Amino acid sequence: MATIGHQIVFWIIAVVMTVAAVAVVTARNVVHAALYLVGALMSAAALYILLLAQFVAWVQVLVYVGAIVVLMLFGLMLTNAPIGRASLDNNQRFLAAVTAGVLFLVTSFIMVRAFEGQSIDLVREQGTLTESVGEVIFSAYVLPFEVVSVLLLAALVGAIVIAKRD
Amino acid sequence: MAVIEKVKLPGPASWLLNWSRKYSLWMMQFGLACCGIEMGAAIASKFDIIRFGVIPFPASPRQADLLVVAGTVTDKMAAPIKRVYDQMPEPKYVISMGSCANCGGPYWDSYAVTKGVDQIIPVDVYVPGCPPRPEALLQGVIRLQQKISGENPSEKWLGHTTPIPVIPEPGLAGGV
Amino acid sequence: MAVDEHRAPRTTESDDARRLVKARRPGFGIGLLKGMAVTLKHLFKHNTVIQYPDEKQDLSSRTRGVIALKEENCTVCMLCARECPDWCIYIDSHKETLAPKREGGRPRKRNILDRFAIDYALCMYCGICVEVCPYDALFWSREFEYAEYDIRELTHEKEKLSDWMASVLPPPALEEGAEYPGSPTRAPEVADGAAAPVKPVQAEASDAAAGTPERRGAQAAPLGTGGRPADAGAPKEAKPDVGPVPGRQAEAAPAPEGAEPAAAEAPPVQEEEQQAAPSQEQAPGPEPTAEDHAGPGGRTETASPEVLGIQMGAEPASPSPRESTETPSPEVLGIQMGGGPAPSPGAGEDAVGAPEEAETRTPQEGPDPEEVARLQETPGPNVEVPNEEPKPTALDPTEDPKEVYEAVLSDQLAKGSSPEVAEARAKVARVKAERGIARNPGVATKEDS
Amino acid sequence: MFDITLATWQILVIKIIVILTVVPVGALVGGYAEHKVMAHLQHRLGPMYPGGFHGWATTLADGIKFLYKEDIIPAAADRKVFSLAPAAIMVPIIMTYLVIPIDRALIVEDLDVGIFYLLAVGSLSTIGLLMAGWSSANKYALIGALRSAAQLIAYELPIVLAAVVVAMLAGSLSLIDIVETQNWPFAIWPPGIGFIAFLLFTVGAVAEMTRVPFDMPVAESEIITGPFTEYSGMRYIFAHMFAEMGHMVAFGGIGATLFLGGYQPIVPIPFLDFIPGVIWFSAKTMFMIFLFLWIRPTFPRVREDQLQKFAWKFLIPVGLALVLVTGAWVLYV
Repeated sequence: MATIGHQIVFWIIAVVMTVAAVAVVTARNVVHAALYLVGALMSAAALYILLLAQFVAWVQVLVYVGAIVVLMLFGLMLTNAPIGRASLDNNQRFLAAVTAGVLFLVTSFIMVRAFEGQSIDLVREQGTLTESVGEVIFSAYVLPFEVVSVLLLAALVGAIVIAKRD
Repeated sequence: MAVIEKVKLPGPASWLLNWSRKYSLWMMQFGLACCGIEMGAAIASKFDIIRFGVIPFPASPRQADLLVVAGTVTDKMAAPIKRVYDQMPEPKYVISMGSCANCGGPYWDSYAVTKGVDQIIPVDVYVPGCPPRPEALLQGVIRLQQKISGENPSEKWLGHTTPIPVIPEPGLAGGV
Repeated sequence: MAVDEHRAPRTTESDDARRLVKARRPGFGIGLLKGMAVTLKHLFKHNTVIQYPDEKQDLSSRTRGVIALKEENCTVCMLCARECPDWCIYIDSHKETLAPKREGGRPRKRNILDRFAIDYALCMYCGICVEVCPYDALFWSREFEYAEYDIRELTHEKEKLSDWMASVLPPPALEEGAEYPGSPTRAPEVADGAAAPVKPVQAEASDAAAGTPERRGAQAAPLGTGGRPADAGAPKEAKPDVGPVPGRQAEAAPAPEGAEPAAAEAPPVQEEEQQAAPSQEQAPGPEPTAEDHAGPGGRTETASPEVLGIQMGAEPASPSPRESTETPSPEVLGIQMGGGPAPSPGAGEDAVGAPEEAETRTPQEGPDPEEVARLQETPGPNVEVPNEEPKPTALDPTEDPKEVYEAVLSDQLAKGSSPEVAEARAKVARVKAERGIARNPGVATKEDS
Repeated sequence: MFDITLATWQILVIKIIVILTVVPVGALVGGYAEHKVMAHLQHRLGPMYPGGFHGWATTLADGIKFLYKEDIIPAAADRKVFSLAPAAIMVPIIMTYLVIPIDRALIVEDLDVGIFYLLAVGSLSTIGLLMAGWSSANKYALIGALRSAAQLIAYELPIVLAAVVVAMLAGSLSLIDIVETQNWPFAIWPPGIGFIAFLLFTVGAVAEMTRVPFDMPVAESEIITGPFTEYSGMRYIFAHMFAEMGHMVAFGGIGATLFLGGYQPIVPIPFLDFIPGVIWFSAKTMFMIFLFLWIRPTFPRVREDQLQKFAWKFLIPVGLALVLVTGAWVLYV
């Protein structure tokens, strides 16, 4: 149940996001690719906001853009990673494109079939979303949440152990 | 900027440009010898060169407007000075502070000293002294500000080719 | 900071030291707060800024701001130009022949100053020219505000240099109690006008210079041609490549390397002359403790050609006594000769050879009382001898002597002095009161000094 | 008070204009305050001649001058990234102004995730710094960019933890709600927790702004101006001066909102209610800014490893402990 304005904004964001996503994989420069990734992730956050999912949107910004991409850039710049365009060329682009296309089609199919016919009421009362997200996470999904936490903790400890060795 | 070079600016606009340049002289400090100490004194509390809008802040020549060459310019240091000057963005000014930077000073017959920084970069104000008092540097800054306020921005943007404007002698500030 | 605590090398410390450190360490973050308190305290203190163009710092009277030229004192002796380490003084002159001073005398020749310029872009403000000037033509001024847009403007010609004279301070007053040679109680004479230094015989300097015509001419000729830079007429045009200019000047000079050692020895010679002077019947100069160039102009005047002669090597250095008696100021040169330890024909060379000896002689040695007496009877033309008698400082009795006597006596007895001592002190106090001298030692020194 | 009805897009335009005016003006005033406060802390006077009265126009002159200075892009630089980096630094800082409540009704947008929004947006300018440093083709710029990225990541966490404490005590993420629940400064109940959170926030904010004593990313004695070494003219003033000053004003406002009671009177006395909230808010913001300016001339720059140790080994554990204590307090007291 979207107004015309919503539609226009959606399509603008969608086009930007698609272009950015394509640029991520076609960019010859890794740093450029990471920066295009920022664009794609920000567009995703914009889409969340369009769906009134503010909390999720800002989590997207905080975690993906503010932390993950920064860490990627940080790693690229701090290590001796090959950044130039020559080092990125290989002969498997066709294969990669086919794989990505197939994956995209499969995912889209599944998503469309799963949520076909459902509609979200975009004009419902505000101020409840963050609360409801919190309640759901810490009541119904508390076990997966804690499992994920433990997993991250294990990864963290493992990283420290590896780093400490030398 | 291309526009400023080509278009003749109306009076208020060029006044504004001159005014802003005059009171926002970010100062690149090139202290090379004892004059550098006096330059430091001019920056410090007692003389406080920031009162004139001369801000000794930028560490990078890219953000500097004013290069103060204070001290003996050796031939080895001449190249870095030239380089720093070339790295500064265009409306830029140079103050040569002290006899060494002006003319070589006590080292006028040294094989290793450049006889005046004006042999490598254009100098706007020469401050005499060996070393000059901090106030002498401040007076040099005042003279530079007087010079800036009489400038034609569109000519200035073409570089240092403009003739030095004739500005009436301000006399001894304060008199004796 | 907490970070530093982790880094402290604990293992090397003994237990005692560790305990001490622990005891001394304040609570966490206290140091940071103390630092903040310090800066905050300074926020409310008055600032120390001298707002330069609006308010001026009171500079020391000896500030080396700019060198001023007193043009009429310059005799184109070229000493300043030759002594200048930077070769930044340019002097031009020409000779004029003047009529003889009296009937039948020889016509005199004088050097007339055409150009005197100091290149302040090059000057290193060492002040050697001021010190070396025998005729007091150069002075330090405190003025420092002459930054220029064009480096050529920094070469101040003699007009501008003369303008700076307006800002030259009068010389400092003599120390209280300091005496002029030959006139113990004379008050320090403040020259008329700010520019003129204390120099009673200054006006006669040029006369005396004119008094030795041939020798001056002989000396001045090589100086005038050789010491001047070859292109001195047009140094303004030569300014942009200013580096080579002094070099050319050095080449143009006849023998700069040879001249320099001689120049280095010149000051002792002068000093020797100066020390010799006060003990002779020379005119009383302003003060024996002043800088060496502040000596009486007439005396230094006669000394300098000789100095120049030694420096230049242009002629045999020592003037013979016969020659000196020929000069129109015989007694002046005679003094000079007699002043040296050995009145040999080569007095000047002797002085050069024994500079240490000349220096060890203290300039404070008082004037010969006989000479002083003689001088006061027949003062020289340049000398003003004050006639008034020396006076005690205070003459009005301020207290009643008897009361003072009683008061001091009782006071001393009350303090526990023996009766003899108390009486003696009381008598002293009475005498002091009679003569109007302040009694209290602390007060007395203050008033007397 | 005024009965004006506006269309949505009109309100939006007005909001954008207001924000785009407030940010540079705040940056200029902040810059002037920095000159003056630092000068007086050092027995100086600071700018006196620009503009006449106590040099009020000195930052204005800076702004105008930098607008038309020659804009240099090094030949080896990555031109696109180099040009975009100032925007990537500046935009997040402008965005933080959106949710700071100046008064009960004076807020651009009262998001129900306000505090979370602030944290998310605040993490964005790191990318701009990395872009600036990497694209300059200058080793000092790159080192500075890496330093600032490491520092911003490290010191975001204490701020997050301090903000979490405040959100837990207030029971809401909305900044208006947080202000309304504070009758006293330092999120009063329990007072100790609020004060420690305030200290955590202040330290973190100073480090986030890369100001002294945590200014290693722009340490001029080591790496010139860090990521901004190659920037000149307008790009420089947006990337560095406006950004730093705008950041400072924004953090002042955030600190005043989270810890000092925002637009509320300093103590809950009805007598003080006649003073408008704007004035309270401004006074508290100015206090915070003065605190930042006061810290700058007081402390020397710490070393890079000290900086990291201080964040990871001290501030973050303290913050975590504080969150635990606060949780216990909220649950059981």
